[in-house]
Amino acid sequence: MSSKVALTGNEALAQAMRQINPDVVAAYPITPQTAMVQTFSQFVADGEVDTEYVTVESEHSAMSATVGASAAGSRAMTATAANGLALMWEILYIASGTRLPIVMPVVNRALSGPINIHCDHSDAMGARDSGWIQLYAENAQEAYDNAIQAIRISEHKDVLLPTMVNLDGFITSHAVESLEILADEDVKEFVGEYQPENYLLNADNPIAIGPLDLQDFYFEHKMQQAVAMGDAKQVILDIAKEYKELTAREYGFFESYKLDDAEVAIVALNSTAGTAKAAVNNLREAGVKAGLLKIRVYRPFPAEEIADALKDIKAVAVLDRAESFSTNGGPVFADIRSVLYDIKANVEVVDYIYGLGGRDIKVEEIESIFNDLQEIIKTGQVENRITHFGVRQ
Amino acid sequence: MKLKEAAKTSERFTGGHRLCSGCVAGPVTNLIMRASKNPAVVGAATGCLEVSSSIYPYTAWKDSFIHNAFENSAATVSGVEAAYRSLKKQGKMEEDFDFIAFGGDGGTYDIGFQSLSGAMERGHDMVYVCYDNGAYMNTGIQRSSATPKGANTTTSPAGKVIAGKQQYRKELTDIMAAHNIPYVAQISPFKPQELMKAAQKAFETKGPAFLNVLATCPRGWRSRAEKGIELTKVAADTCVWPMFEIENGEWKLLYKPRKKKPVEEWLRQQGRFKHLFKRGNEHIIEDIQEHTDKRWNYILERCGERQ
Amino acid sequence: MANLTEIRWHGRGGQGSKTASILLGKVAAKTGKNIQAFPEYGPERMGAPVLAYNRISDEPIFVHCQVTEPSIVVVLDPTLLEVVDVTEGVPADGTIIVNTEVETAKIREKLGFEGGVYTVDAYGISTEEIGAPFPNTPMLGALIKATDLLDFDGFVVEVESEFKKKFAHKPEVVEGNMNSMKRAYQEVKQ
Amino acid sequence: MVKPGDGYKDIPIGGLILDAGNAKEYKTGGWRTKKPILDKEKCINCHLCWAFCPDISILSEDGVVSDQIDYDHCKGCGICANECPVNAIEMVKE
Repeated sequence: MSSKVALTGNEALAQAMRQINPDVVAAYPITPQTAMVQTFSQFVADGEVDTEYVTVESEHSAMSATVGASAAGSRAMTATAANGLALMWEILYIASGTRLPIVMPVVNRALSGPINIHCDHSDAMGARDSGWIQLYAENAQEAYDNAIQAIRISEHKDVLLPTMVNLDGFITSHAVESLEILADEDVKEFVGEYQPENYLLNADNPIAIGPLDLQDFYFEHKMQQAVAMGDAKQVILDIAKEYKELTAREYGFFESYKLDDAEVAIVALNSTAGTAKAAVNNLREAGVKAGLLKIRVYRPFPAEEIADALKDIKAVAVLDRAESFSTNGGPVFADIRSVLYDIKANVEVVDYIYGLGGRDIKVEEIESIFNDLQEIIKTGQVENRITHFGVRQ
Repeated sequence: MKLKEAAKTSERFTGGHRLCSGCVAGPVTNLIMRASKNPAVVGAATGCLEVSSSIYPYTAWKDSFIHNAFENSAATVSGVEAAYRSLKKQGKMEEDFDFIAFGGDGGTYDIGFQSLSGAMERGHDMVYVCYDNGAYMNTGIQRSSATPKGANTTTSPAGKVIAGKQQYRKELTDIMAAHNIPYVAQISPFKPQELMKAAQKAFETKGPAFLNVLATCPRGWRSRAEKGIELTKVAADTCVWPMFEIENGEWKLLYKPRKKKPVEEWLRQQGRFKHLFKRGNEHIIEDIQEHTDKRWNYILERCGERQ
Repeated sequence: MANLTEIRWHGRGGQGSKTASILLGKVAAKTGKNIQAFPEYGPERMGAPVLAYNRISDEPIFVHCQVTEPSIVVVLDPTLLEVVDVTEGVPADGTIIVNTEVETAKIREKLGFEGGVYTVDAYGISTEEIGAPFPNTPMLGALIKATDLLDFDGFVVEVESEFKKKFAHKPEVVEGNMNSMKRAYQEVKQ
Repeated sequence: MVKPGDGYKDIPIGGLILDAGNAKEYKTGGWRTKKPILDKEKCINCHLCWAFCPDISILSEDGVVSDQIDYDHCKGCGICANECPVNAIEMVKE
């Protein structure tokens, strides 16, 4: 029995954490994640969870303590944003390399400098190659659903990798939206008991974690990690299916919105995908065959599936809410363009870097991007492969 | 406990580790681990001890062991201890455990200082052990904030115009005492029973305990391997490494030399101080002596001993 | 989304414009509407002009951009009229509700706005009912009256239950708040 | 136990070591140039050598120091000989 509620994204994630009832949460507050850990610490103070909440003195220690707690054999979570994620950087790789199924909401925010507390994806995009599974969410509902599924994905024996549950800073974290949350007992049953195979707090079978791993075995351990990331794809789909039985809400690697017969399409992550849907609807009313591909699972990257979904589109615009400073477009653009190479699709792909530091993107602006795509089809010319969209000249 | 009784305790840290020949971190670790009466989870900061004791696929630890990174041994063990409390509270496990975090002076005084301070302030039931060999020995003898004044290290080299490290070492033991944790000790291995006793007290303490243990590094100190233990006695007799404990705020002296020796005896046996004996550097030794005397008098006063 | 209503709240930091938008959103959600309630975040502290928004719709809301053309504007502090253009983006058939003692006609003239202009002395009401000038609760009452956005009786019940949760540690303030909201509902003028 | 040359499918994930204390199987005795010899006649069983040995190579059985030194692991540092109060340990060339 689920219930319809109106919550901020942060509150929704705090509710998910309460229902997951992790054994340990070690977290440090950072805007715009703060309300999440504040709300959760109230649950701890009120005895609503069994969690030991470790009020660490930094994000570096948040991730370090979470690694310790997870390695010890407990279900452990943390949450962060932006500079906090950056401070965790070193330990992100240790968490994934040590194969610890930690789940961490990340409230996406610009990385300094200059300092900016608003939404973009430069934090999570920088961590895209850290060996964490990355899930993205259009709204609070999806972020909540992703968090609960993430526990199962991470802890699956074929996976054993940590997961970041991304949501947009302020836009999703601080807006109150309607969503449905599951009954506590349903979440408890869905996530189940955590039963690690090897863990520190096992006096009968002590183990060593994090040894010096030299030329003779390190590569083999990285290979295991790469294989697990590949295996995570099927696990993600299986768990989504199971979750659908519980909620009737459907999740895959991505959402195809009016993409089947589309000629022009946008690829976007997180809340902008919602705004893009409104643009698609407006254009469809005007007779334009517009569509949207909203990425939910960015790591592992569902390459063949995305290629298949985009193969018949004539022109695609990737919306990147992060500048990679490669001079060759944003990170999502690089990935999307690369998957289309092998299938030799006759599709033009362009990149729009937008919304940095929380700059708003409106429905009309996304419509104008679709217009650009139509122009590309018409002329067969790509004037700008990479556009910094909405920036003043 | 007499040593022959201590020898009946079970071995928790095995031979086959790859610490340098004569490294005093070896006996320090061995004796401290033997003072634990429960199964333990050991954390270690990146450093000599960690690198040498857990080279895949080998571990010298008979207990569970975790190495996370350089600067987070205390935070990592905080997480392990929190997991233990949570699981115990929920009735998911029954055994008692001891929690120990090891760090060298690099991982403790410097890069791991914040994580250590946080863990101590939060009151985790853990013992933090710093084996202080006075420089970043693991990476080739770079100076740390624990390096004594005048020492020649690879980042505070003795040169034509600068005579080794310019600063006095940081008194970390006092800083840990200022955290008002229940047990803090600064100690040396040449008194193995005192070391084991301090470790035992630390394990029996409810809440955080901190041990700062002098551990000779023959390579970094430019001293003879067989002199490793002897040098820790010289350090105590010259008062450059006073031994004391602070139990619930009470300072107590653990070793008083019968006759206080001049610091020269400590400096002369180590190649890292060799340049101090060149003509023109006499004032540096005088400064070190003066500083040592002042520090020693301060310790005596804090411990309620007559000067 | 034909039946989408967008609202903009003008207040000063500390006056509760964010709280009012969230309360309105939560209550509307309980009636089965899809909602969004979100403040505009900046470095503002106490006293600075701030904004908050609502979207309320019978259909699912996709858009996540800012509200630029609100059909309803609520102004929590009369002095804001001197520093902010509260009519910006409001369509000609929109509604603006202002907390002020000044008579409605003068405000209409000051705003130069042709749509619906409503006024209510929210400071006066809340000072009498709560003992301090908290404009946000009375302005909710005025908003419902001016716009018929939700059924008022049902709204009262839901707001009271939210207040009882929110003020569990000081239940004495619930009644004053409820009274000020009901009075503003009655006293708002066009 | 993981063996040299094992492939990625054969070894525990993430660098876990499942055999606690297995460093004992790694011999460091080859690092030695001099080896300690314990003279039981002189030994007063004070156990200082046992306590100070960096390589846990001085063995004690039922509270008695053994003259069977663990040469598999002793690195020959000479601390035991240096610290012995009765000179019962001598370092001799290998």
